[in-house]
Amino acid sequence: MTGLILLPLAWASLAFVLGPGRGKWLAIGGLSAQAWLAFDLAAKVGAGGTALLHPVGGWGAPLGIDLAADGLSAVMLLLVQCIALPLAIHAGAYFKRGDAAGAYFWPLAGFLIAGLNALFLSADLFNLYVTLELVGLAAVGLVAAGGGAQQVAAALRYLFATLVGSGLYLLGVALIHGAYGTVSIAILTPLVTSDAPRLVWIAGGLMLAGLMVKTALFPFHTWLPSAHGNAPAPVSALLSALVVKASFYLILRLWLGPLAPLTSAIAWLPALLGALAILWGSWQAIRAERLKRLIAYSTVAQLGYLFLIFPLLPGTDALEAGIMQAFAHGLAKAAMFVAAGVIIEATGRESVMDLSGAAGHLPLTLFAFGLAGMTLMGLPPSAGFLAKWLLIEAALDRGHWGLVAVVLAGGLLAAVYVFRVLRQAFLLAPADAVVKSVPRRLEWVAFLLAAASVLLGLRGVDLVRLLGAGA
Amino acid sequence: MTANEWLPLAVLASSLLPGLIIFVLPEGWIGLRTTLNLVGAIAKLVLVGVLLAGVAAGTEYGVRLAVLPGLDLAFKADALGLLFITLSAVLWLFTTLYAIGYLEGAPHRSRFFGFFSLCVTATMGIAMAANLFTFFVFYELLTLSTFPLVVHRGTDKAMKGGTIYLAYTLAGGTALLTGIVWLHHLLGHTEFAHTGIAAALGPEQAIQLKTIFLLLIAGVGVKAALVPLHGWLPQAMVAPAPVSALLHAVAVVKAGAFGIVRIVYEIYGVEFAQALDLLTPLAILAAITIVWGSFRALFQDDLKKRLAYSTVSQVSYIALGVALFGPIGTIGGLVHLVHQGIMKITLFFCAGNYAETLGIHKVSEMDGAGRRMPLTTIAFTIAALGMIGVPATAGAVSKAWLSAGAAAAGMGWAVWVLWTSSLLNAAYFLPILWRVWFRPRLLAWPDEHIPARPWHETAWLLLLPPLITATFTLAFGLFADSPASPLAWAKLIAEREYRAQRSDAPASPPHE
Amino acid sequence: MTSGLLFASTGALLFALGLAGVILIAHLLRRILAFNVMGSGAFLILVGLAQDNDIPDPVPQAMVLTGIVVAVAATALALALTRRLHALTGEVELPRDEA
Amino acid sequence: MRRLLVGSGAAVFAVLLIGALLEPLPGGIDLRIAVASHMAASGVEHPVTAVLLNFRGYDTLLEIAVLLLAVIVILAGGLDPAVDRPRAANPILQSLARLATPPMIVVAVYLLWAGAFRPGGAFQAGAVLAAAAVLLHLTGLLPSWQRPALSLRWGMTAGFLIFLAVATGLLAQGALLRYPPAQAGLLILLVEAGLTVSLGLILAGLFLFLSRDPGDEE
Repeated sequence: MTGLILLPLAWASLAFVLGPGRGKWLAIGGLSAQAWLAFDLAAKVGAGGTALLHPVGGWGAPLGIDLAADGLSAVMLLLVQCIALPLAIHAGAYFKRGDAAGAYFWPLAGFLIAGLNALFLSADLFNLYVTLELVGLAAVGLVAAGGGAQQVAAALRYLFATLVGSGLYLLGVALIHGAYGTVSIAILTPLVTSDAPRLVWIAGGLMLAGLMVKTALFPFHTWLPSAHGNAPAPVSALLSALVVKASFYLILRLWLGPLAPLTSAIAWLPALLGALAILWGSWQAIRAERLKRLIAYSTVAQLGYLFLIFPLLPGTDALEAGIMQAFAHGLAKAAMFVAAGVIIEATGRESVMDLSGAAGHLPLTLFAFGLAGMTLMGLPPSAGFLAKWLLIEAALDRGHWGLVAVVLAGGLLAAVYVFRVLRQAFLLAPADAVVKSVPRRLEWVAFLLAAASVLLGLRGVDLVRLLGAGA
Repeated sequence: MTANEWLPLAVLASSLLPGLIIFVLPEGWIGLRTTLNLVGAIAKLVLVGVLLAGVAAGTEYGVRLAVLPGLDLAFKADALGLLFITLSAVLWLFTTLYAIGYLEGAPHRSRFFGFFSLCVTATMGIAMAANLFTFFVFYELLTLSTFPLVVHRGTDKAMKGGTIYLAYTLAGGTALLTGIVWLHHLLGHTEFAHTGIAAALGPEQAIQLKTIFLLLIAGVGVKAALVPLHGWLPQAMVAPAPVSALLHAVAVVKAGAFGIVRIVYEIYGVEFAQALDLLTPLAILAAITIVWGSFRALFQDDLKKRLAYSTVSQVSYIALGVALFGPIGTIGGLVHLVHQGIMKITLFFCAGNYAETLGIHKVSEMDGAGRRMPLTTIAFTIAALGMIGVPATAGAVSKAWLSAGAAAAGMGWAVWVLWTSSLLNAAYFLPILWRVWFRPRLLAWPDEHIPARPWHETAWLLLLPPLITATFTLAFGLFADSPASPLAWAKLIAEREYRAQRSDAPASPPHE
Repeated sequence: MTSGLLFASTGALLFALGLAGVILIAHLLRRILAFNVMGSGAFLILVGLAQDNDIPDPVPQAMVLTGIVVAVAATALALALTRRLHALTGEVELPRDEA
Repeated sequence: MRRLLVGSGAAVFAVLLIGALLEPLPGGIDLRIAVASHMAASGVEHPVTAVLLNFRGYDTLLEIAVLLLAVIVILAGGLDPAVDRPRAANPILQSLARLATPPMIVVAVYLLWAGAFRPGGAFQAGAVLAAAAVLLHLTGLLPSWQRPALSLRWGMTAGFLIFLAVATGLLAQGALLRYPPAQAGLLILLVEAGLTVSLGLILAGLFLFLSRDPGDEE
């Protein structure tokens, strides 16, 4: 399991040494090996049925730092490698030699992925803070890379949001350490009880709030549309598909782990914000002028679903619904941003209104967009549909009809903005439209990711089984 | 995997695989695309033939695949499913032939035939679904794969029709999903079974079950174009003629009607549905739709719009038959599933021919078309007479059984509904026949594409499909008592359905 | 009140001050400073709370050192981006986000 | 209005937090004993260094990655196109800077060495090195860095790569960064030496890559 952290660190730094624009094959090779490692880890966790533990330095918590991999970690690691590898192949074709935005893409992406993998494996609250910063700063760098004023402004906005988020989280960790003298999740979990001192409640609130800022939960989402909507397509894909999921994962970890005795009182708050996120994000996506901004707002909305599960935890299907949604959205949103990148590259236009005729010129890309849209709308047989199904069942289990209504309304709203794009693309092209040819590889990556998000819907049972391992 | 397991999958694959390959074919590879289309369609027919023989002999075909713990994608090919499968597979072949002729030289044909094949795959999935979950999966796939076909022309008008279509079907899908998850939540499964499964819940859940029934029927009712959920159908007639054929006869409205059959018979069970007082409201709704659709059809000058309202009316015959408690009504409803498809596809093929050959889109432009295009007009006439229910056509058989069923179920008013509808049918079809055969042509044709030659009134690929389906219309009427007729098959289904009811064998849930 | 608690309380004040600053201040340089004030507050709490008598606990101290380095990296990054924005637009405040 | 809201929110938060801080806390886990008892096996004598490079060395590994990342982000963000103009050379300052540089290097080496048993270590040593570079630059003796040459990229990355290699190599001991007690001191010194150079370059880079006059266009 350490390979998943060491490998990307190694190829990221070597890619930097190699120099601007270089390191593509190093990255693709490294990511292929990581993908294999992630599947291997998933197989081990799934077969053993228990969490794997790796005490770094051989000390063990509380003195040392533990790495731990259970079903949840294994699923998230799979998600990262399964999305990063195709995106790397895509980015290899997307960034041209001498492209300022791509000059340092490989080292930055490498550190980002290393940070993500480290985050999903860490079982130490302070170490998690360092991984959060690694992920956050790498993500900011990717947004800023080689960009104009728009992009730099977006990066700065993102930077402050992520710094405030990790600052709140760090203060929480400091308070927890002050109260219990340890930051090991495993040791803390039995120590924290519902009669914990007020300090611990504040700490929990700070950590969750900080992570919600980083996950761009409504109303902390304001940084996301500009960051995800202005970055180059492969970067937007990485950020929307993976980075926001990292902080969500950590919320889930804390919620199910050490903070479990404290959270029952506030379980409706994230769900309420999630519901607002779905409505507001969808509404903004329906109104958005630029294609990428539409997709970015769709991310705001889709992240909302993740937070609907909290009042249903711990209960049947709730965790499964959240993770299925995270996985499905990751694949679909990566596909969608890649597809948008192809369209913008080919037509040279960014606005939704200028898409007319795209279906004729780029049928594969549009098909990919449609498939990804299926997942976002939660239409069968996509994985997004399974997530919706699980969520509705979990909500019915608790008799929460309000959540059911939100989920269903969200699906219809998603249909409005997805078909807003598809409809425009199916219109006849204006006579003066000029379309550049784009490498087929770019189109295929979008298609593969989108197809994966749909086909996963047929194998949801494997994901659920793996998720149950070692929990 | 045994042959009994992979046969249903092969039926799906016979249109799915050609469809996926067609998507990536370059536009110009016409020969390969046509070959793929036809090989797929014929392979499917062969497979369906094997299934028909097997099911008639009592073999059970089925396969399931776990999607989530406790949730299976399950297929079965039973007598009821095969009725729909056979109809769709046969009509698919003719529609493909017709579409090849119709779209000759048009742009984006790879995309068109790709989605066309997906659409049929979805229909097959709906027909073979062994539980409501699977049904829903393919039901939504059908929505998605028909949208690009409806908007195929890419005009603003097409887009408007497509958007309305989507709004209705997606909203309907949402209602359907709600009902299915709710039912699944209550029962733990949604498998179709001969006597239904809802009865397992007992009377204290009656309110919930009624609400679920409402949701489910609203969901499938959108595609079946039950009033007041029918608004999309007349708008969707902007689609190219083969797509209209697909919407009205092969796939979409049929999927909705078929869903009603499955839900009433195999989820609720016809006796339990009767006990819950669900059948009479359904019958009333169907009756309203029948009359309203026919009534609206009277006032349409646009030929395809008139046909669309006619569909609204005719498809509800199926719903009416289902809602008539008793085997005779069932037989009438089921057989109409086939008969309506055969007749309506003929009418749409012919409407397409008039439009493609002469540029005729409106009823008022049809004067004298019979002499210019006699073969097309003969086919149109047969199908129109069938719709009215003139003896010796398939339509007469349907109406006879439905009336008898209504009488047997003690719903005399339904017989009146059928008579009223027949009168209205006559009122909106006979003027057309009068115009085409007996009014002289005074003006030039609106837009003549294909010049007249003896025995070549239009392209052969456009002419053959309606002629064949018109022949079916006659044959199913004349030889209704033959063992190979749809009527015989409908009797087989009804017999199995009601025999299972009588033996009171409890349906066994699948996960045990 | 022990010295540790004094540190921690000061840290709490600094953190609140810094947080308000990061949210309210438009000038980017000052906002970066506010972020550093906020970080310092967290570090003070981390060390102060652990210091309940005279023997220092090396673990939180090491954590603070790590945290400081991370904060240095983040500050450098923020400064670089601010400079870049200034070079591109001549502004030291963020432009309004598009609607 | 917004100011008032945020300001009062922050004040309320501070009051709440301080109130909670003043409440008595349950005795937590005391790691001082554990640290003390494992000092012998850590390879260094100063507890903070032991935690930084051994007990929680993994944190430090990632922290160095963050620093390296910061430099890369700055490079990726794009350097100002403006030309680097030599600063007005002040001979007195220049000679002072020249004079100061060798002792600063000595101090850095001392700090590195001292880190094993008293406050000090790679970061501090690197910071002194970087300060020397900044001093030279400000007096006009060292131009700002236009773009990182291969040697500079190696230099900035070497420390991290050594650390990473040591961490990976120690997987043979059964766990990441599991120093065998006998070689721990030597390995940590190796890591720290590499880090000192690289951190010096990185920190200097944070300044020197950015330190250019943005030209006359404003």
